[in-house]
Amino acid sequence: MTTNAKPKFAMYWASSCGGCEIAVLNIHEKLLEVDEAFEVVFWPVAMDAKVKDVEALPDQSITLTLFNGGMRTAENAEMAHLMRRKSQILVAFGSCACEGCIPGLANLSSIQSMLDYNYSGSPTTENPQDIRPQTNWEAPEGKLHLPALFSVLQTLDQVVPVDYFMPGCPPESKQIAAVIDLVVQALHGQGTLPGRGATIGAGLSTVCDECPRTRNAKQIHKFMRVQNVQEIDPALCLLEQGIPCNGPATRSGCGALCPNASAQCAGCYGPAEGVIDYGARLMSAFASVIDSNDPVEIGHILDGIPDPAGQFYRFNLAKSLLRASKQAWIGYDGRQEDK
Amino acid sequence: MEPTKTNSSFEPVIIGFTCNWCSYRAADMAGMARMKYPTNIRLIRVMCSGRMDPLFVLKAFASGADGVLITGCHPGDCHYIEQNYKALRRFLLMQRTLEQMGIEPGRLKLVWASASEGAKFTDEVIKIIDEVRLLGPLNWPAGQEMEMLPESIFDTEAAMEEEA
Amino acid sequence: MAEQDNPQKSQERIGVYVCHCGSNIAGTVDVEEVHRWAAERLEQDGVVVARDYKFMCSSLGQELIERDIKNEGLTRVVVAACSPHLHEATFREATKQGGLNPYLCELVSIREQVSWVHSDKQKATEKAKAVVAGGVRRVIHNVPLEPMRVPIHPDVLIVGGGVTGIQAALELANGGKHVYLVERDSTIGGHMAQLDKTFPTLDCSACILTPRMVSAGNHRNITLLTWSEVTDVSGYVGNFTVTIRKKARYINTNLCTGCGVCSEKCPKKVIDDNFEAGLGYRKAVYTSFPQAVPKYPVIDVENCTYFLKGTCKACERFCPPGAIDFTQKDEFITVPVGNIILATGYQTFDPRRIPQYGYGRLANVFTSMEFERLSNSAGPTGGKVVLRDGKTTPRAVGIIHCVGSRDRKYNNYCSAICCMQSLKFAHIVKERTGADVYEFYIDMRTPGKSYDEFYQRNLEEGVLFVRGRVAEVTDAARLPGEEGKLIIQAEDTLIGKQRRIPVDMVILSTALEPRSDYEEVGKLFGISCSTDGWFIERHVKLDPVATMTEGVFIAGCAVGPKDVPASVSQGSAVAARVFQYIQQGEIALEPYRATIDQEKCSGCRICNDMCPFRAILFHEDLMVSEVNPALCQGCGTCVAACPAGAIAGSGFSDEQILAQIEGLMLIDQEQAQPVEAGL
Amino acid sequence: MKKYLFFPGCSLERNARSYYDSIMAIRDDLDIEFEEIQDYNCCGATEYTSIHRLGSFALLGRNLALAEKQSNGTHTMTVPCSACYLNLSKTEHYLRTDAHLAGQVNQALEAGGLHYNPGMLDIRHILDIIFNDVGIDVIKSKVVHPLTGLRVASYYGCMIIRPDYENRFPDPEYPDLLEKLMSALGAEVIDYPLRAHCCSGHMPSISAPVAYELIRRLIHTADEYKADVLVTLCPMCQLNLDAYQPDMNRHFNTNYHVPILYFTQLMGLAFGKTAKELGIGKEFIDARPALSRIGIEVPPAEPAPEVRHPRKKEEGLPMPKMPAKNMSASSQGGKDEVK
Amino acid sequence: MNQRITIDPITRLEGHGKIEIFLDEQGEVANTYFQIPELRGFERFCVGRPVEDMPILVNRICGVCPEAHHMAAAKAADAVYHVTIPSAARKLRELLYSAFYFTDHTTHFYALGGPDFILGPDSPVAERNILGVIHKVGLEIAGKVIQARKYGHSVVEMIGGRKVHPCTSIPGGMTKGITEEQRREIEAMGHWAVDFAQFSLKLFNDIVMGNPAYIEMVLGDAYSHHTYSIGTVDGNNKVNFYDGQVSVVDPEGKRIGKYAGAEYMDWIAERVEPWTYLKFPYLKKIGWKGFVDGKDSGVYMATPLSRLNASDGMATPRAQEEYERFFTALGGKPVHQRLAIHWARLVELLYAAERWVELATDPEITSDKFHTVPTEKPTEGVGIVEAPRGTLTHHYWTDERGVVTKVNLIVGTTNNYAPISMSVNKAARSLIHNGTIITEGLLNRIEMAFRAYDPCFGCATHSLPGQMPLQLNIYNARGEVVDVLRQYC
Repeated sequence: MTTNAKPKFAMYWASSCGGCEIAVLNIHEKLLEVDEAFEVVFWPVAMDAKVKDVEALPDQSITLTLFNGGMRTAENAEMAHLMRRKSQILVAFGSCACEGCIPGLANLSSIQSMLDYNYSGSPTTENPQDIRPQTNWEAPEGKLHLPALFSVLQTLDQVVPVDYFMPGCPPESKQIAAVIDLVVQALHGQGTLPGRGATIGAGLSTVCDECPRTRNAKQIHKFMRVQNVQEIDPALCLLEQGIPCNGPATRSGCGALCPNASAQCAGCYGPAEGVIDYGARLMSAFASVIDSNDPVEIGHILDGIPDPAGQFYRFNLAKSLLRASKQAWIGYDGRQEDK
Repeated sequence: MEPTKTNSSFEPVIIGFTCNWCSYRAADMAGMARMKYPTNIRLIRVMCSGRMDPLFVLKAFASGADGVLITGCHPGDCHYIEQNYKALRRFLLMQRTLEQMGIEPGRLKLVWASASEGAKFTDEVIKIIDEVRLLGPLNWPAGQEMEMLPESIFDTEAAMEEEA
Repeated sequence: MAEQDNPQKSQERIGVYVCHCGSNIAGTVDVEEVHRWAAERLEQDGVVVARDYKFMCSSLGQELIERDIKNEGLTRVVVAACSPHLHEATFREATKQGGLNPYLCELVSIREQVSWVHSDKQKATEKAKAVVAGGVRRVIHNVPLEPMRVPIHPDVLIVGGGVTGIQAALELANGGKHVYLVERDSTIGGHMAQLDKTFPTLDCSACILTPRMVSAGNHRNITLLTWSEVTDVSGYVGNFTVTIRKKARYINTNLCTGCGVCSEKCPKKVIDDNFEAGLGYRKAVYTSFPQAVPKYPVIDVENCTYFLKGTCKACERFCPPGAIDFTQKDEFITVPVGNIILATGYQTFDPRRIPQYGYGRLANVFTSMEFERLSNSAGPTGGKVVLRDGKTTPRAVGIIHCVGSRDRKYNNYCSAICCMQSLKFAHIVKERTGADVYEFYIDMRTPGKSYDEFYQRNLEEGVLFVRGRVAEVTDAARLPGEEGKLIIQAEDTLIGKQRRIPVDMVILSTALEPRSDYEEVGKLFGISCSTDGWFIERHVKLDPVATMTEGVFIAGCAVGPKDVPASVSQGSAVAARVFQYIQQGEIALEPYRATIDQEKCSGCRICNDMCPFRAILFHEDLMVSEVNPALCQGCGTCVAACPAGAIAGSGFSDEQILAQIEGLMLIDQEQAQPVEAGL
Repeated sequence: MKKYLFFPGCSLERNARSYYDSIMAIRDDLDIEFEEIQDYNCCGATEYTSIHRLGSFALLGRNLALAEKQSNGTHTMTVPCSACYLNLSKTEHYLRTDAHLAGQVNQALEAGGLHYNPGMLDIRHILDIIFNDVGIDVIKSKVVHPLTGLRVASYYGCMIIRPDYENRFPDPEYPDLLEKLMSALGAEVIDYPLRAHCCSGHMPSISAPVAYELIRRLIHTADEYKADVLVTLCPMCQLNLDAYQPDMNRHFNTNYHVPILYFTQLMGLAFGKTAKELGIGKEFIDARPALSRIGIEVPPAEPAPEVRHPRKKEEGLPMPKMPAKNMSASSQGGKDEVK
Repeated sequence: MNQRITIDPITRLEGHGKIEIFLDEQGEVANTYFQIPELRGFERFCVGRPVEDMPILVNRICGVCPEAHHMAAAKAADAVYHVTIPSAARKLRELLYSAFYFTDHTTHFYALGGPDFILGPDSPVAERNILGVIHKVGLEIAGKVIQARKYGHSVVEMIGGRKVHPCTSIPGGMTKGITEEQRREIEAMGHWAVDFAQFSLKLFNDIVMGNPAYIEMVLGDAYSHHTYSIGTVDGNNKVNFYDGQVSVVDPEGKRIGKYAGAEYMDWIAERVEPWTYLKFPYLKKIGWKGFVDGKDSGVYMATPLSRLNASDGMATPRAQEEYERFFTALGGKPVHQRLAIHWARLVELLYAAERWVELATDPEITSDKFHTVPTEKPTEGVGIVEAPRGTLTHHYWTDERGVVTKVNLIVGTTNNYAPISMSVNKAARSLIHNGTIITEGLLNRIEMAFRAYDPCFGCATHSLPGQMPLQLNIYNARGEVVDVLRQYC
């Protein structure tokens, strides 16, 4: 492998789906520029990679590391510590690393119930002796090891300090390209990077800012399940059509992709600049515009959102103030008193 | 997670939010009338129950509170005409969400108290303290550090070994 | 968020002052312990000075703060004492004197909310610590604020032309301020104009009122808008815009001389439920009473034959100046005013709601207002006190107090005037008929200058007082002598007997009640009402004519039952209160405001309907919302509603409140540790 | 067809049989059906409660328990007898508000293998049912023989309206439900001032003179008001005013003749039922003369008593108008006006 | 004393698949274990979510084939509501899906599978990657490859709303349709795609079939397993990706049956092993006999190859020709040589492209009847599609509000977990013998065996298709490392 003076680049995935990698590959030609500007020292998906070499590198020697994926296992966390040590700029890349993403919804229930269901509950599982994977297991031929799972999925910055956050599931390719430009320019002293802890590759405002749909002063008479909407008006604000769209609270930057496709904004870009708890914002906003003062009627309207926690924390649970349900923290469902 | 307050004499901590015009004055009224209630509640003054942001409730729980009491002017008596209805709407949604998070509905209450209802305020405070005492400690663990989390869902020495 | 996670040393220099308030606080809270703890535990948070003092609100206490700010270079101040509603201003002033922005001072209550409501000293002290910690954490995030100053339009709107409204109007007008006096009825004067005599002096109500009415009518600084109603109010203190509906009078007031020929000629006779309290008649075109101001009559469309059948027009035919104008339409005018005074008065309790008292069933049961007209020399009987048959003079009269007052079924409150009014009736009856008079009362309430003397006088005049609630008024004779009489059955609690007292006439001293439309009025002017329906004062004792809404004032019976003297003095009081604003030329408002960060606003329009004061406007062109700081009342509802976190609320920011929550919980965290270690 | 549990009580089986018959006679017109409580026991009448509180509650508790057990489809129990009504509803109220008492009572009931869950039953007087559930309009529509010209004084007694808790009865001091009902039947309602006064209860058997005075007041006033008939809704009132009227007359040597009927009997007449099936004719004070005025088929009766003090109408001061609420009241003739 | 060989595809810390090889005293392979060290638990935490959210939630199982999960979820949700979606919606979904297939297969062949053939298995490791391919075949082709991916993704975005994790499928159909302009654009790209697919097949022919060494390798026994094959087929038993019945053929190629989505539970069961987080699906009717070949073992494969084995042909003309050529060249159905999967994949590539054009030219495709409001009470439903890496099954149960109460997923790649483990085992046994010095050959074998399946343990291993760097640690009897051999590491 060549070693030259070019700044070093790394990209790593912890517990993730690989979508972030695809998004990076989708910058297409731009990839060659990356190859141009950086020496790619570590990127499992695109090139041969070895942790030993990363470990061998002096600390702080990697200029830019894009780190995606959540912290599900002890190994994820160890890897996070390693990359932190070796990198000057560590970017929490993508929703999983920034805020836990969909897998973060696992924090609604206990890890125990997850294992119970997966290895005995599920209908196609044939497991008469109720075998469970073991972190340490004596095979006839020798000892086998599996990494342990955390009881609560965590975000990258809950495990190591992070320099920048790049939200999105996955981050939009054009945003990735823009960020790479930014860094490259900064490296050539043609620009300056934002302050530490900043969110990059996204807007300050929310999706509505980029959404072309017309809207009026909000008043919600009922929330609709999207499949029950007779005909989705292609030009009118989805929320005003009763479709619970997370756009109002979700950071801009994607170009309002989903609302443009008449689909609710799922919320993958996380909260707007400076917002502490994404769900709180959305909860408050939705409730505030309900057009009733009668508790019973309000209740009926709220029935239109059968899964508030899922709606308001779809991508953000692990990064929210509560981070996980009580069951998840305790590791058991409905058996707190056992402990 | 071993709750830190499981000792038999569990004393809950309640964070109470009061609006500047009615319920905070009700609390003052209770004081002036020398009514008595337990020390478990600690009050925060906001201008209006309409200022109540779910964020504050989540923060209170996440910071270790066992219960949260939201108070405001009676419907129709809001100093800001109708903002306490917004508090009502948010409260109803919040309760549903919190329940999914494993936080019992009894830990979050919304109560109307006019500036003159010191007695009612006192009663409600006593009520929620008793109810939460029965529910036991919530003692949210979110604040605590990584290592305090049960890292392995299996036998712990295995986890230790693995670290070694 | 970050600095909350790992609180590194705060940059601020904070002073903490714990007040003993004599023994009020120190009696239950170990103040020394609190300030010692604060100094030590909150050092990280920037506490450099922590003191306790006997009375922080004393000048010496305040100087303490000023000195420390100067000598210790404090940047923030936390005072732990009584309720902010009492001394927030005091300590902000002290902070200001010290050279800091007053809003960098935070007053937390450890009296009303700690020492006074708790008894366990040790626990109370712990809580006081928590409260102080909350204040300290919060004050770090306080920012310097400047009170908002808005100019005051000198003109004033007064709603209600009763004695209170008139008084206020004259005070202001004489002081050179312009007043719009709006009255729903065709004439000003209100209830007082209906009265015969006024207690205790017994001088003629009309005689003392009408001169005032006239001068109000002619005053160049008073625009009289009778037969008119306020339909819309927009704007805010200093700059209200009021829309008033002038109902069609069908009289051309420029031509009308008030000669009254129209009424004479009008063939249609109607019962006058309003001025004559249903005891007399008026015409379809009428002026309520001779001294009405303005003098112009009105045509009552419900009853006017022309409006009903399309023919008649007698009035038109006979009107000398030809002032009748059937084509008139309602007219809407808008006026700019700086302040608004509500003197909308009261209405009387309808005793039909208490059927056992027989009003409406038994001819000779009268209401107090009926009796006022009956006894009024300008009334239907020319002041003769007679039964409903119009001629018989009663030989025995029973007066029942508290009809609809002090009764949990109807109104819990005391209507304040009934006792004196009843005494007045008793006196009049005796004077004019020499009949026996029985007063059925619960308690005699005669506070007020020479009121009780009047009571004594009645006693001497031989009025008979029965202390007890009346069970029923019936015409069912049982005993000899009851035939053809009204029998008042009551328990005489002084002799502990049931008594049946036959009388010829019963007068029900009916309660004063809020106007039935109090809710709409409250909404229209943005003020709130008590559960009874009376408008709520800013402070019952110390600010009785102001409301929570800047620029909107209340006076007279709209605030609660009052007699004439009280109403008049409130009229003057409210005028003085308004003067103060007008003279200042501008008014300083609490700087608690919401502001929208245009950068962050996505134009989702969630907040647009949040504001009852219409302070949030939406710019279609820029697709962003904006708050009009002058309209904003600082409730913070929109702040909490904004999904983008684009709206900030000064004075009660998220940062402040979140930090305060952490502060409040601080003490438990340190307690929690050992427990945990113990496990 | 609305269904109710029905608690007749002892009176309706014996002396107030005509009350029972008339109710049964009109139930179809009112489109209601009754399910009689099986094996019910004494309600304790008016005294027992004051003699043995707990005992009486247990006694009544049994009735409630039976009713609850029998309640299929409905939890509303209607009671025609004022005494039974008061005792039952009072007991239900106490059991509901006093857990300790409920405990004691149920303990007692266990002996009989019974149990009552406070709050299960809704106890309502038959008048309440007819007036509020059936409604004036339906009643009007059923009238085939309007009682035009019949001057009716309505009498409530005390137990149905007092004590006044949980606003169970409107205007307990001076009710007007019966008046409204009677004017709906076309009768000429008079404003009977003693409508809520005492009928002397059990005084006839304790101190006759006292009883006679109380009875005299009621009868005298009814007579003064030229009432052809006085209707009531309470077996005891009916008994006292009817059975003791002759004795009272003897006692004061007067000759009042005011027939006392149950309001349901007049309803029956208006609905076109025969006097017989309504049990009319059983009363001591003959109702024939009165009823003849409205052409109820009867043998020739003695001439109606001549008018006492006729009165020339004079122009006086106008009377205040009565609001709609008291419609009937306003249409009620005063003592002095005789048609 | 046993010898133990640890093959860490990417060292332990990187948390990916891991292989353990144990040798006995004779230095023969005692056993091999291929471990998947992670679990994210979608099946658990999707419970409580409204069913219309599933299509966007399950996307996140795998960012490589989110379209597959999106489709399966949408179909399951339709089934939950017992709603038949408008045919326009059905076509839109299939069009999106075909374009996705095209991209996915392209990526694999050129970036991951291709290098072995184009550069030859013995070429230097460092070169054997996409860049190597570019150098060998020239930038012009690289450009085409990038173009192919672009086109595929832009169709996905036009119909699915997003390039990655589409969002437009909802119970009862789609949230939107496409305009005529978009249709024309899509059609144009479709024609290009067909050409590119044919070009790719030609390339494969020239390079592979022209080279006896390769043929030997492909046909050799080292890479073959006689297992069952499954794949979805349409009414005429032609391969279909979006809809149809799952056809099951035994190792002799005899079709033992076909099952509709709802019947999958009669056919498939999953086995739990204590040494891995991933479960092993197998044919329930046959039963689990361990990691073994043959008619009596429930182990089956679900790959492009198995789909060809399980079907009677392709539904489009050109693909059908290739289909026939494929089996003639490889000696008739069924084919068990795993390396043939690469070729099969190209046949599917062509089919995907042709289907793309068919649908893009369907007059109904621009219809605005793309959604039917469900009227039935939601209960339970199964959705099955063919993911590039195997049959994908989603099964949801809901309450009457349509809130999910239970979820069962059988994810594409997991179908092949057992066969892959077996391939690993076989490769090891064939190359490790007493005293044999372990050469890079072993790494190649294992790696190529792997890559053939194009394993995407999306949810668990995050391995991109075939991307499987290896490291071998060889321990002597005393457990000391005597040699370390690496590839990609």
